[in-house]
Amino acid sequence: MIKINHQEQPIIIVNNLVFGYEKKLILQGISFSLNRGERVALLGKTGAGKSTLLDNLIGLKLPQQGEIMIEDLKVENSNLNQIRKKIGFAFQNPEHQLFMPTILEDVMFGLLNYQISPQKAKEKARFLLAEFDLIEYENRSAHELSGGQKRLAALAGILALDPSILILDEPTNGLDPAWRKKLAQILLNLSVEVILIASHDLHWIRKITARGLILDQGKIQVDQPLSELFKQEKTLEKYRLFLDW
Amino acid sequence: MIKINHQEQPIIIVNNLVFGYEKKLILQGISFSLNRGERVALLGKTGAGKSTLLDNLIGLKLPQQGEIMIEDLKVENSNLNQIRKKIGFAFQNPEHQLFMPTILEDVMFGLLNYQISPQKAKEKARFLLAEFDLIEYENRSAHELSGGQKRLAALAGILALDPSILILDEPTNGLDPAWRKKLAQILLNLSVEVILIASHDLHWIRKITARGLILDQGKIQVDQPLSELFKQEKTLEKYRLFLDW
Amino acid sequence: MHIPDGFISPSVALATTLTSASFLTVSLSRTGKQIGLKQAPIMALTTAFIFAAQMINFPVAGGTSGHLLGATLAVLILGNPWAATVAISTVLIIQSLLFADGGITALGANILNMGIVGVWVSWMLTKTLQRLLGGSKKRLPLVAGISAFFSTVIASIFCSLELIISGTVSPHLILPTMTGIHILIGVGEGLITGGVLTYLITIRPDLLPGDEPKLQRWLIPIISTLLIAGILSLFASSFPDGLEKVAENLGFIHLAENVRIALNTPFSDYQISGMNEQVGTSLSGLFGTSICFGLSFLISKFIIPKSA
Amino acid sequence: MLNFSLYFNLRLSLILVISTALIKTGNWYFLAIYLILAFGWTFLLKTPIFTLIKLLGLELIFLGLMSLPLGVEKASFLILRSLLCLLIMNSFLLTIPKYHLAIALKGLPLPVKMQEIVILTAQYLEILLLEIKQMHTAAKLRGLKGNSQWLRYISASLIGSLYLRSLDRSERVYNAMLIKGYNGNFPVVIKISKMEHFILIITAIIGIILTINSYNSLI
Ligand SMILES: Nc1ncnc2c1ncn2[C@@H]1O[C@H](COP(=O)(O)OP(=O)(O)OP(=O)(O)O)[C@@H](O)[C@H]1O
Ligand SMILES: Nc1ncnc2c1ncn2[C@@H]1O[C@H](COP(=O)(O)OP(=O)(O)OP(=O)(O)O)[C@@H](O)[C@H]1O
Ligand SMILES: [Mg+2]
Ligand SMILES: [Mg+2]
Repeated sequence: MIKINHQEQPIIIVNNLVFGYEKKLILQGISFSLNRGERVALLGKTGAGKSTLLDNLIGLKLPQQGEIMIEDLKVENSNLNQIRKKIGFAFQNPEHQLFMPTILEDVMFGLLNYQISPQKAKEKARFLLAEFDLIEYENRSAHELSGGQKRLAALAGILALDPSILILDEPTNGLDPAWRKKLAQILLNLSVEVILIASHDLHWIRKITARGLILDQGKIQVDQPLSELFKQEKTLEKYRLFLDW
Repeated sequence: MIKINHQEQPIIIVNNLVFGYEKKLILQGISFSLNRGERVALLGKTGAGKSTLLDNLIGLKLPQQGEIMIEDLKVENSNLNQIRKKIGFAFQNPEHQLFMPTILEDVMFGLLNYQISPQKAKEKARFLLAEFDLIEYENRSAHELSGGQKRLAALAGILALDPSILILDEPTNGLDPAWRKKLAQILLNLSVEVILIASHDLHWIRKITARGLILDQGKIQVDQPLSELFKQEKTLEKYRLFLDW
Repeated sequence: MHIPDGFISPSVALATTLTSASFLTVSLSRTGKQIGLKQAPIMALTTAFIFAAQMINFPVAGGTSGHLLGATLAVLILGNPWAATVAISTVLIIQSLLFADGGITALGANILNMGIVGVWVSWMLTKTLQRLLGGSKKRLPLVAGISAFFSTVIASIFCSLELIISGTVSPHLILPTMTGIHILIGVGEGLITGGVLTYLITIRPDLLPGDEPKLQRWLIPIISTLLIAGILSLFASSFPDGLEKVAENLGFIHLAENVRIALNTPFSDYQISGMNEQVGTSLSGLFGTSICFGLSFLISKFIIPKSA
Repeated sequence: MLNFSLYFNLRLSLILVISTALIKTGNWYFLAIYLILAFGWTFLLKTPIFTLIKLLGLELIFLGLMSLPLGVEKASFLILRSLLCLLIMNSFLLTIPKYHLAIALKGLPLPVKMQEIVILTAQYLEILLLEIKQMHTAAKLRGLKGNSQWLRYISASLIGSLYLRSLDRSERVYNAMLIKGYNGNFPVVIKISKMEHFILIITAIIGIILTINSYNSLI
């Protein structure tokens, strides 16, 4: 196991993770660890397995081999409640995230589950909805929002829980440039321990994160500071990450 | 009514279109026309009403005022079947588009509806799936695909019908850079009469389209060649279209 | 088949409510044990699905339409009659409360008919038929189709009985009409259930129960007889005389014609002369259904699923 | 305007329906009392009347036909009583705020486990119905004509596909709930006030007295 020292305190450790769907192996031995304070990008082409990997981190899928540790807790059925309490997780498709009758209730849902009083929960939820420009829609159902607004509502519901670890699956999908900018600011000002973001939006992600993992052929093929990575056009092109597209 | 001459043959004419949901007016008098051979971008911030406008064009929503003509046919209930036969329409969320048990059947669905023999339909569907790198998944159900793959499957289903008008709602959402590039090539090589694309992906859309419409406050505020528009940073910023985000 | 409020007497309401409530309590705890931790979401999903599938109407005769009841579907998807009872009961609770389909006071009766009788008849029939036919999973759609048909019809007979005991309807009318209509609805039910299972077997066989051991040869005739005598005679005996008249009265001419062609030939008027009227009726009914059942059994023996 | 909680509305409707449904057949006098109560309730909730009328089902007509041989008076009593129950229940239904079907059910007097299943089902149901609508729209855009053709496509395999889709969708909803700390108890903040409790108890008592009396009274 990886030793812990004070400079590099791993929050997430993934050790030789193997996962496949019935028909096909997708993750074939993934190992990496994320330390306190890190902001990390997860890159890789369409269908590489990014979403699958993220699902494994939070125990929505359980690995066939290998193990995942989140702050000294192994990701397995008995620990899931504790682990999920720490993690804010945004699905790739925000529609999958919104399930309550109105978006206000949706943002409140998590807060109420964590025993926050209804009044405080409501206050906090409305504060977040206001931050995401959604306060005028608070009593709407999610499907009465535009694509971008759904994304924002889903993000509000996650940030409301003050997670210490943030895992986002393509958070800028469907957002306009102004919102991409604002989201960047919000994320950069958050005080969380680790942020892991899967994204195809290379120009955006390089402004948010400092370290990049490239997932390909079921393995982490590259693990580098983004500033270096973005200088190596060859490497990027090898993994079909064209900067000008 | 707008006169038709041979240089500028309008395929889509929107005349003073007004549309609102129960609670709120969204489109407040939209007028524009798209001519044969044009490739047009529909821009505007999150929640501006782009998707709503596109839905109106194809009669999924019917305007409260004003009218829309598609190649001399007015968009109204009695004409919808005829109009829809001409138009390929991609939803913002590809999951809404895929409904058959497997993606092969999904791509074939439209072909079979238009009286193409099952064998030919299958051939064509498989050809398109191959083009979109999905042939190995042809017998999968849509929810067993990755986010990007769903988008590609949805696009395949639309292009299979050889539409003469193409309307796409944020088609690059969820695609990796390599696919964004390939999709651009595919779209540029298509022989369709009009393409209208709503998108927040400014750098991509400027490579595909030549004319830009900016929707804001329920009106088309700007209608300009994109090459000019992208030089006017002031205008862009006014509508929150930041080029570097 | 959903009985509305005000159509059953207080005593019937009370009796059925008590029966259903206690049965449901047992089912809940059984389900909890057998399905385990995640039971609520899985149950809720299947239930919601059955509900959604019910929204799709299929035309029956004379302008009426039927929809899926889903008892057999629930039994097979959940693989467990207790869970299926919970699922169908949930559907009925929601229907009565949120769609005003089926009464509040009749909830007990409706649960009894569809959630208990419908489900358990389905369960027993699928289990037995499946074994009779050799136990292969490939036979499931056919077995399911047949069970779905009978469970629908039998449930409708219970429904009629409750209305009769309540003194709400005239027995001469209700039994033949209800049963007649539900024979048609049952056919739709059977076709859809069978079809859905055919699909699931090809796409996601893992979601369905596995093969059953085949029965010993000598058991086949015994069980078949028991089946016919036990469950199907109930269905058979519910044909009193005068189906024709009823059909005319109520304007279900098509229905009458259909039924007449199918069942009326050997014993006209369902009477065997010289015998006590009731026994005669049910005997002839029994005979008719035995033939039907035998036929369907034979057919199912010879129709080999394409994929087999 | 009177502003009752959802649970109160549900429970009061239940009390009214049950006591109406159980009054003695043929006791027109008591039926009249409930007629007034039912209309009062409808009025208080401001139910849209026309929608209400449309909702009176085919099943009722069917049963009406069958009870007619029992005599016009008895049959019309049965039908009227049933209509009153429908009126009360629909008054509640039509005034549930949009998208709150599931939440409304939290007010049901059911065992916790059953309640959880019922609520989740109602919640999934809304999502599923939306999915069906979306499937239909998508099909229309690719050449499906009219509703009759849709019926053809609602073939068994499409229902099967709907099942897989719902399985997937509900798994995602469930995941989304888990991620927000769901632990088997749906958090909802609607509460019944003391005043409402009081009214409920009073109505229940009146209901019981009226219903029992309908069997004793000579009117
Ligand atoms: N439920 C499933 N069953 C079987 N295969 C699946 C399933 N979900 C995803 N896959 C397959 O697993 C692979 C990885 O999918 P995943 O969603 O993790 O990719 P991704 O990297 O997130 O892609 P994208 O960038 O398009 O979102 C894909 O090839 C996909 O087809
Ligand atoms: N079904 C609905 N009922 C009520 N309001 C709606 C509905 N759908 C969308 N809206 C509202 O209409 C406005 C326009 O929505 P629309 O989806 O057209 O925006 P858009 O320009 O496509 O945004 P995006 O870029 O986020 O996709 C939004 O403010 C949204 O909240
Ligand atoms: Mg993904
Ligand atoms: Mg949109």
